[in-house]
Amino acid sequence: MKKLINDPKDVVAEAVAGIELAHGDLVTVSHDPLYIVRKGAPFSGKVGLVSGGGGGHEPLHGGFVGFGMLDAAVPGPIFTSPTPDPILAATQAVDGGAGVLHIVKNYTGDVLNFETAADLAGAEGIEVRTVIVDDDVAVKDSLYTAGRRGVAGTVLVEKIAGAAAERGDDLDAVAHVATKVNAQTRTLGIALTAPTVPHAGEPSFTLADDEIEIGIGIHGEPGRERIKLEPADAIVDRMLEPILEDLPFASGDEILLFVNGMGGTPLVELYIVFRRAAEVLAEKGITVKRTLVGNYVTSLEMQGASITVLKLDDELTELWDAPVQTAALRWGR
Amino acid sequence: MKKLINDPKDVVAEAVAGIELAHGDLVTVSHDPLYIVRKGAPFSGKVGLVSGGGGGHEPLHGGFVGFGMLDAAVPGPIFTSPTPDPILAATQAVDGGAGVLHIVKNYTGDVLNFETAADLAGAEGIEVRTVIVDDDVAVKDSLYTAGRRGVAGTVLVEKIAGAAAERGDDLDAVAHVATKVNAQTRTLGIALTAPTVPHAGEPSFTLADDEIEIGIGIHGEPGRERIKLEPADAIVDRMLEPILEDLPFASGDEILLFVNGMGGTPLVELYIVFRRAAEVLAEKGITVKRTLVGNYVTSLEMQGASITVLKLDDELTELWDAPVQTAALRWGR
Amino acid sequence: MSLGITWVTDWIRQSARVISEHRVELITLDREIGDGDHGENLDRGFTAVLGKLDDLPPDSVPGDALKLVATTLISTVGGASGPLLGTAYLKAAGAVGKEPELNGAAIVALLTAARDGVVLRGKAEVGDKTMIDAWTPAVDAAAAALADGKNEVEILQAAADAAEKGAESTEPIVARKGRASYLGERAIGHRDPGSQSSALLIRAAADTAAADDSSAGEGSSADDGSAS
Amino acid sequence: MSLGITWVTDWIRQSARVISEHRVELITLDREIGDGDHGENLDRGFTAVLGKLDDLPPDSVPGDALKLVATTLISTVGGASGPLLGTAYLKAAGAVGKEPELNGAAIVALLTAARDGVVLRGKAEVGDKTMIDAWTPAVDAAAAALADGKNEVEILQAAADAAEKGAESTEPIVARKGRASYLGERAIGHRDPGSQSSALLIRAAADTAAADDSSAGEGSSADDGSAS
Ligand SMILES: Nc1ncnc2c1ncn2[C@@H]1O[C@H](COP(=O)(O)OP(=O)(O)O)[C@@H](O)[C@H]1O
Ligand SMILES: Nc1ncnc2c1ncn2[C@@H]1O[C@H](COP(=O)(O)OP(=O)(O)O)[C@@H](O)[C@H]1O
Ligand SMILES: [Mg+2]
Ligand SMILES: [Mg+2]
Ligand SMILES: [Mg+2]
Ligand SMILES: [Mg+2]
Repeated sequence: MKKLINDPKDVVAEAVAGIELAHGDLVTVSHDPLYIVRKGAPFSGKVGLVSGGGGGHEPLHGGFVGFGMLDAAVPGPIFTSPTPDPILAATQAVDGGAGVLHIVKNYTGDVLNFETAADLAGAEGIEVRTVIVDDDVAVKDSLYTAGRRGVAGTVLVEKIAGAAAERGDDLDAVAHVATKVNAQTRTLGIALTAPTVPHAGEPSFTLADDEIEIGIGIHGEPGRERIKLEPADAIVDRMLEPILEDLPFASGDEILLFVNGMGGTPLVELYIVFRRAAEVLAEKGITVKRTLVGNYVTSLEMQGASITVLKLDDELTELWDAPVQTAALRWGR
Repeated sequence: MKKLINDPKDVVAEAVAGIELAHGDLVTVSHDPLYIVRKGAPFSGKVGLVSGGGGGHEPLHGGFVGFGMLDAAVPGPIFTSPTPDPILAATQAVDGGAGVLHIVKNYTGDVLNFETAADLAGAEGIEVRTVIVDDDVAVKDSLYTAGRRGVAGTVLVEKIAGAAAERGDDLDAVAHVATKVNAQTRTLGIALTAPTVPHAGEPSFTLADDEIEIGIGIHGEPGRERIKLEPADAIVDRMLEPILEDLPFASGDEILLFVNGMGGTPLVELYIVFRRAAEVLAEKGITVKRTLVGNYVTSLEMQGASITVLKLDDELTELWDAPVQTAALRWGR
Repeated sequence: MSLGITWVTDWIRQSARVISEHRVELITLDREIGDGDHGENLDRGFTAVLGKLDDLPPDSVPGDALKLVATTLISTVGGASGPLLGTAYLKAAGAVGKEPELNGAAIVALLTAARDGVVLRGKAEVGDKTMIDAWTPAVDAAAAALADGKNEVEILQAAADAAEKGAESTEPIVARKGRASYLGERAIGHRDPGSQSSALLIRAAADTAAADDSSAGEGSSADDGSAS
Repeated sequence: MSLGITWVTDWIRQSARVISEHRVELITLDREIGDGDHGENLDRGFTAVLGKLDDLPPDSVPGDALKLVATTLISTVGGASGPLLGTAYLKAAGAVGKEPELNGAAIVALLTAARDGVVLRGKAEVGDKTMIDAWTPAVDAAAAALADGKNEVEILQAAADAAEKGAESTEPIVARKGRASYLGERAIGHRDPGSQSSALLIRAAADTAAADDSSAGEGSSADDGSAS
């Protein structure tokens, strides 16, 4: 294992210290319990947005704390959900009297820990609503599984719900828009290599030189299927099919197309993927109205990418376009 | 070799097509000759800024075309300088009558090809000035080498010179500020793994599992020294020493600290590096006034990082803070 | 015999020891069909528990120690196993209340409450390839042993044997809860890490009870003469 | 004998062939002490040259063909080698002017101008571990052969032999120009890719001149009876 780290146990805490030093204009950090909070929080009368989850997905979630997006991010150890204590503390820190929305990726650990924190916050009189993000179409049937995972679509939920909170929507309305974004978002990911979790010291899985994983998550879990490497265009075609079938997206739809890097794939490849995805969508009469390309929801140094399609309407487009000022996503100010 | 590409020969052209589709609000693309130009260019009376170089360093340079930064970017094949033709065409496309500044990284190929293009543009009556970026302290003595390489500092030159052009500085003034940024910027890079150039199909060099390269460039050239892997803090200390000695930076200085990822290193590691670098600088009485952390000047999927220190003054700080609106760097609008 | 605070704290210390010894094995199991952190998670949790155990007041009863484990695991483990095992210990603590000594029936109640706690949070059934596949057979075997008139040590040994068999039984099946469920058929042939760690914890209970019992038999540490 | 347009176009085609055959070798040399694109760069350039060669008007002279190579390399190769070799061919074209047939002196002038073109752009000296380490010995050997009264084929063969030795001579030294200069001592033991490709190009000149010459001797393709 080769990494620019000190002790594997300190990876997340030291990285958060780095975030604090690099982005002190945007965020403040609580070191114990560990969470990142928007500078100036709580904002009186504004719904507070808290998200979090295991580390190793940076810039998710810490890079999205700031104006128009999250009020706090709670990082757990690498790939491990945080415990209720820091989630509770972050919830308290961002409560401006209008309640707090928890945005939780659908993993058993995240759901249970946020649930406990929400219960504890509720017991202290803070109104908490929870939106579970589960945009990953690779996981088929929630009757027989832990349900679809929350993956790259989480960024879109955080951005759009953040804009709704920023314009003054109440807790119900913010939760409603977050739920809607999640309902209209579908993602599929693939991996060319596995990540190496620092404390594990070895890659999470092994792939031959000509193999890729289809339907991968963001925690080094193997995907549902392993296939031979194909040209990028063929892989993109394979990825788009289950996404477009699932909602289903139809000719005339306007969408946001998001090509997300898993951390170790160069931007040049992400743009090649984007190009093909946009081509296929155009052929189907689907209009790419907004775009996002880059490493936003990663899995350490894993090579791979995911494609996310969000069906837009006027409200979602307006909220997407609204100003945002965070370390990893910024426009309009 | 495992990459999300189609034919290795089409990598750059297809990626640029992806950039065109993803960022059509910011840029237009000429496919033959291949260059990326800011939407609405040329801007009458504004100095035009053109940069370029081999592909594989994305988001450099295409991701920096837009308001307040570059007017055009000319990508060559992976790690290969573009030829004079597209440089000339891009220069013509951005000339608004106030002349054009070429920002060129100091490699023999880039220098020669830009030189020819500048000559040809001059012959057509376009006033061209060239600023060579050579911020890499790993290359010792230009009497015995091709001279210091232009690496991550290029982003700082492009941002600050772009702001100067945007506020209406004339060609001399823009060239002067670009030269000044370069003169006050020092970078050192390290690599944990090698990149694989698509047409070569094999990693550019091989490193044992416990070895790293110190003083690496951004083209898969081996560095000057190979050492055993050390904890991140020790590596950062090693990197900062030649940087701080070289200018030399001194107690009381105000600086911009830029930790750049080489493409394959996760953000969590970059923040660990940033944390240590900021600590060391603080100990030396150097004030980190502005910061940048992320993958801005990459070497395909190479794992590694560089540290760049730019000595600021009021003018440079103001120009750094000025609004910028590009695919990869954006604030203030 | 019956089992008191000494046994519970011995059990907890032994749990920390076996989890640390099996840390890499649990990470490896979790790497194969999960995300590779299970051994790290539990090791972090039980290390934290060890750190707090010395602060336990001398007049503590078993329920106090179990509650300490519960709150410490909940606030240090994270992931799925933190809330699940945390709740198990919390409910176990509730089941034994302020009782200073646990007889066979109390031991069965403890195990049952622990299992029910996991089910309450995680909604898994036997056969879903989770830690429940270790806990439920353990509870059943313990209840059967109690009905058969076995003593506390024998009850815990029956539970540990059943938990180990239960962990083994997760190998040939697909998962319906937890991360392994994302894998479909590809999870077949791999043991569920949570069932393995739960089997280790229950075995630690049996082993320390047996040691307690034999040292009690030797009269070396027990001041309670009621050993069977 | 003298060498005309047939030789030049044969030389160019043969150059494209050997560069393509040695593409991987040149990439490998460049991977070791550079950035791994030299074979790809020249192959892209000479493939483009081949595509344009058929459009060369039938009444073209050697200088026309050399100029075509120059402009095509400059506009398709990029990197360091594009402008350097492009300038070499451009200056070579200038040196032979409108001459339809090149005698020994013209061949030496061609090689000298090519080398001077590389120096003009790249400022390298012999011993800097660049393509100049092939070109300068080649020019010197060609001039010596001319002075010795050798014919065109012999002159080019002397140049090719010297270029190959020159390429070899880059192995034990450090570089002072080009990317290999960043490596310091670590470049020692590796051959400079540009010196290798230049040696291949000069060898192609000699080989095609010899073939031209022998077929001229057989009277099969040359309509010019002045073969030596
Ligand atoms: N719904 C559930 N009910 C019972 N046990 C579960 C459930 N989901 C997961 N588990 C158990 O948790 C274990 C994984 O724990 P751990 O790796 O620490 O957390 P995570 O899955 O969040 O990484 C699994 O092996 C399984 O035994
Ligand atoms: N200043 C120079 N003068 C002469 N030749 C040079 C000079 N710099 C580089 N070269 C030659 O160019 C070769 C590299 O060409 P190439 O790999 O195509 O370009 P790049 O170095 O831009 O990747 C080197 O092997 C060397 O022979
Ligand atoms: Mg986990
Ligand atoms: Mg090159
Ligand atoms: Mg796990
Ligand atoms: Mg090269």
